[in-house]
Amino acid sequence: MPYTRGEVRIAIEAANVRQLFEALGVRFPDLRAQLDNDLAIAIDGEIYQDALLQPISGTSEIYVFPKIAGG
Amino acid sequence: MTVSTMIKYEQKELKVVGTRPLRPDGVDKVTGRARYAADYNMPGQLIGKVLRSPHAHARIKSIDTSAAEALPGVKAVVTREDFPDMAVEYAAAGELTINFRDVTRNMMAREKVLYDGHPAAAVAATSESIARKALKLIKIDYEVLPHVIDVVEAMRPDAPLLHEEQYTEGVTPKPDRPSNVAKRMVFARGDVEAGFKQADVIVEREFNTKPVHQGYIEPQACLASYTEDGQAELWTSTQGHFVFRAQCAKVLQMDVSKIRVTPTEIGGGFGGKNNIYNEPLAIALSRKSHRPVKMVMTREEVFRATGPTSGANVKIKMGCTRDGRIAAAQAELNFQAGAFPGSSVPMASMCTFTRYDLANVRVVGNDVTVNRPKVAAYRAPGAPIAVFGVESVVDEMAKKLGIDPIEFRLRNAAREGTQTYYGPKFGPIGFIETLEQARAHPHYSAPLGPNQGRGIATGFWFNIGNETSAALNVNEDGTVTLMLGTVDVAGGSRAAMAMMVAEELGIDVDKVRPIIGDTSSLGFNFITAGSRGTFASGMATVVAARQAIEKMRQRVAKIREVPVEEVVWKNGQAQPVEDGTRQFAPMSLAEIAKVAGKTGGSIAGHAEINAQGAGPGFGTHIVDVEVDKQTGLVKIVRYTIVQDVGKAIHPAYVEGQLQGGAAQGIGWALNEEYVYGADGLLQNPGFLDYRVPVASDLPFIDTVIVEVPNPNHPYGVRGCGEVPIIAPMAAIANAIESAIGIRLFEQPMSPPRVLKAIEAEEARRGA
Amino acid sequence: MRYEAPKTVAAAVALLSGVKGQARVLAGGTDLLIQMRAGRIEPELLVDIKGIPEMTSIVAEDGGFRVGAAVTCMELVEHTAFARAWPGVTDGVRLIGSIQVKGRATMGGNLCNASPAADSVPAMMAAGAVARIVGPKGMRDAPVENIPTGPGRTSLARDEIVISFLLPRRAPRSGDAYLRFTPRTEMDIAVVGAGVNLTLGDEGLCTQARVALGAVAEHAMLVPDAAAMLIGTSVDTAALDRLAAAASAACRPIDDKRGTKAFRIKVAGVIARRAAEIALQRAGRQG
Amino acid sequence: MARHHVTATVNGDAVEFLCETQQTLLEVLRDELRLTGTKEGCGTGDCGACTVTVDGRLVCSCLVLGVEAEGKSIQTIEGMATGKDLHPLQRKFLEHAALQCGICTPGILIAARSLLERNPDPTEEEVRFWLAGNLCRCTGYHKVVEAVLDAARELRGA
Repeated sequence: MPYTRGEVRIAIEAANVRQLFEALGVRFPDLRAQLDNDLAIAIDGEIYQDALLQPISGTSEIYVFPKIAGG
Repeated sequence: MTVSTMIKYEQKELKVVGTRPLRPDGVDKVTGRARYAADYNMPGQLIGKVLRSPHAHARIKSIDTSAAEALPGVKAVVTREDFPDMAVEYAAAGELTINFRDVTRNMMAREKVLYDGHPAAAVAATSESIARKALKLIKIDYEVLPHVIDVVEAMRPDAPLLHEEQYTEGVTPKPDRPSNVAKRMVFARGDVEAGFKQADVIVEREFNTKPVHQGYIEPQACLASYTEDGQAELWTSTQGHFVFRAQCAKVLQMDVSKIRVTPTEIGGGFGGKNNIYNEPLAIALSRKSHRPVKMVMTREEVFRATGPTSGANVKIKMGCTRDGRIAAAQAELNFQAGAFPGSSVPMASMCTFTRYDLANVRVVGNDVTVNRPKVAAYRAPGAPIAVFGVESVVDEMAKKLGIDPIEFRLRNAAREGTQTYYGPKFGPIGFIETLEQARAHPHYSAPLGPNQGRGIATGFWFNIGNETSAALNVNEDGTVTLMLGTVDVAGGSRAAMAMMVAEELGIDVDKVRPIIGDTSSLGFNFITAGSRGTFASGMATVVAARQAIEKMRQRVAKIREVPVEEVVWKNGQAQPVEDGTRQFAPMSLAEIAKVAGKTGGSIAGHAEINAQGAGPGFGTHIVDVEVDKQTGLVKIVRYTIVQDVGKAIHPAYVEGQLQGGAAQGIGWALNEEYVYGADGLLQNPGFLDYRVPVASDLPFIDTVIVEVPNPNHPYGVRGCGEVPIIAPMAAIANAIESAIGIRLFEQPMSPPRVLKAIEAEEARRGA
Repeated sequence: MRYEAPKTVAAAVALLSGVKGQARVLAGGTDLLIQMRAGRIEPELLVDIKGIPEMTSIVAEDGGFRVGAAVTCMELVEHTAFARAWPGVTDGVRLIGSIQVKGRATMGGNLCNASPAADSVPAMMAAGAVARIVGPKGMRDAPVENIPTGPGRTSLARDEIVISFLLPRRAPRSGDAYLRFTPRTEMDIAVVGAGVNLTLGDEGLCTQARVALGAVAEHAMLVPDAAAMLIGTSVDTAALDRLAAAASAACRPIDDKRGTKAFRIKVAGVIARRAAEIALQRAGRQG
Repeated sequence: MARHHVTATVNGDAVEFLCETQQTLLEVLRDELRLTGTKEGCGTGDCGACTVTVDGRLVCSCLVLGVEAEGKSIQTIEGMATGKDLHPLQRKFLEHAALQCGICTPGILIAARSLLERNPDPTEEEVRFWLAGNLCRCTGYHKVVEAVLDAARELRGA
């Protein structure tokens, strides 16, 4: 996770995906371009793409990974 | 947004979904009436042609178009001077997010030409022959530069650089010198070193694949008309007219609302028609000539300058315990991106091991620029390349342990609740069902002839949702017009959507007329890609239908003067709720439609969603091959596909997707490849020497459709187009190994390569 | 670009010798039109010879067949009597392109286009076909093996035309065969091609044999050394082994997008052997 | 540039057109006669999308010059159905879902009809080899071959 200077597990307070991305952007400026464009996330195992207003609970486990498209 | 208050289809008797009605675009296609992009013409239209780079890598010192402009009949010439440079800015474009700085350079070279076939100028003339003459009159002064074609060579520090300002992203500390490696990515879970320590068997192999082209039979074609009020109309063969509109608006600096894109009938795409090529050139030529401009690519142009998929170098290391449990899995994927960054390596990295339930995984992906056309998506982008390696290694491990290859996969198979190494946890999936049904299939136990072998392999694709809009109008006679925003890229999605609408409304499917709306008639739609069409557009369609039903309930409540909660929609009519308090005469959709105008206006429904909750797809393939040991020729003797599609809305079109995907995978495995000379020029830009399978190369392809519903879709749809192309390469390599005891690590497994491997093995045994 | 469709050989020759710039004979056009479209050639004159009766007919001649150079491949493939007499030549013609291409392509074009990989040429060489050539100086006959001299090059003068081929009378107990190797079953250019024509004597020994190879040298060629391995033998395994070795030894191929040197040399022997086996079987079947 | 005046028959109708020497029959059909049902997939005779018949012979119209059509009778996809009645092959292609994008379909139908005219009872292998000159990238040929065999059955009245 070079964009996060090696950190792979991070605890962040956020009520929805947009707040999460904003918090990540503040903490890891290198990640901003990716956050704006080509990242999707999994909230407790469920994939969300382009879902900035998706609510996140305080205990949610979140993964961030590249957006998925296809042929 | 998933469909709220969802009526589960399992709970109602289906009348239309799951049947096999004729496709609405069928008659036009068998009579020659269907209009593809090259079939569109306008009064006064000019013919546009592109002058392409004859070099793999060169600096453009000067371009002189004066002689071409002076030629009678030439109405416009455009070069890099006619397009603004673009800053680094990203946007979603099908396979990966793209960078407009690169988009504008790929459609028309600026500082340098970066591949054989790279556009350097374009002309519009009153006839094709004049346009061709004009191209010969354009003088470009090139400074030829050293080029690099192979991905491994391109990664070397001393390799010729395509982009002097490109520093590898994703490595720390930041590199101090530029590189052809545009981006490096890592996906990791657990501790692979610890995992390998637990392993009793470790297999480590290296694989190499060549780029292959989507090979759609219709070359790219478009017709553009720019009018003096600054508006443009574009008819083009595309998988995503909204994305094309967005990109043309950007590179031409026009308002989105001033470009109207109509998607024509499309003659195949498979990911290759996700990106703009001639479209902005045609609009620019029309703007400059004040005439409509038509541009149709030749087949040679299609091969030289439109996206093939990546060639790649893949290293796989896997270890498992004696009882056949995979303890650790590691991969390095080095993918050619072509002339600009943005290969499918991120998705390939996420697909590499995802069929299995693994504690220790590490996948490293490199996105590498080389002097080849910029790659485009191709059906399950990147997955077949990574899976060729993984499923070969899995097969080798199973053999070493004497475990049946399907049994070995079952012991490691992903299932509901499996945590993937890239993020999500699987919901209900049908991978195990495909493995079990493959093992039970008569093909798996059928006897083999001499020099024949049997192989199996499996595939996974995410499937996706994304932005989607749909609208339906109930016509005065009780018929329905359905407007879709996702191009029917040939699979028959128009039929599938009409079927879901008919099912929801309770009317005959032939009362629903589905059409694809242009960019001015609907909200934004992402391209038809990633097997999202029937999932996402189906979801939008159902939302729209249910909105119309809700309006009809309210209308009938008014007409019959009852509270709306007394009205339920059932069997195609608004009727009293069971154990309701009010009786009234039901009204069918046709009856409502008839009076709608006089009771408040016509009935319509529409939906604008970003579909979430796509259901992953899995497949297991069985193939028998026969190898001619004297010539290295591999013949496909029998082929069976078992795939979980969630729910087959129209089973015949699902079978068609599976058979077509497998056929492309077979071509990929055996004979298709881009052949470049030492000069960096493409040697086989045509269907004679780029060998796609012909009818006599293939057997019938059996299909077994598994239906484990996707709980997030009103009809359980997962999508089905991508998965079938993933397994063939590996399945065929495994079958060759079982036939002659020799494993191939290079694609294509063409006769010269197979014969070479056989002779090397004979020499080794002899020595 | 001028287009002429003369009705006689004399008129065609006059047109060809009359023109200053580049002229091309248009038979099936399956190679010519592609070269024109690609801009590789821009002829000043096209001479369409499909209106010339002796170039578009198949007639019996001294127990053999005279085949017009502009007869389409499909017409020839569908000619049952010819196919019975010369199944190997028919094999070669049948392998040229698709049904659609065979509907236009001709043996004359296949020969004069002088592709080293032309499928009907090794078959005709093995069959001992003789080409009839007409030019301003008159008419001459030449064995097919004397015509191709290199890729796209022939021994014809620029104003000469091949008007027909003579496939001679068959001796009893003769058989011929043509096989090629391609990665696909159809729609491919031969990576290696082999034509074998042989005659058996009373004791079942091979009394005459001709072997020709395609796509393994700068032009299709006869390989007498390979044929010699069959003559006087019962075409048994040992003889076939020697034939295969001789065929491979005669190859001087190039590496290209369609195949490697090593592959072509190895497979030439394999294909020649398989063609000989078919020819032998066909000869055996004849009384 | 001198243009040739050509008279021919297309789908039974007498037609006249002007063409340049290098214009192919395919270009004439599509651009001069506006019969766009015949498609261009490669322009080199390798894909079969432009398949038509000339005097009953199956050809790639991209490998025929327009000027060569003088006095000839040409059949294209537009002439395959009679009135409202689709040719049995057209119907079977719909019933068997033997087409997807459809760009190769006109050429395959014309080629298949020519096969069944010569051989009313082809084997699967004969169908596959006859159609080898018609590339299809969508279907894997499975349903195409089934449809042709089924149409042959119907035409034989079997």
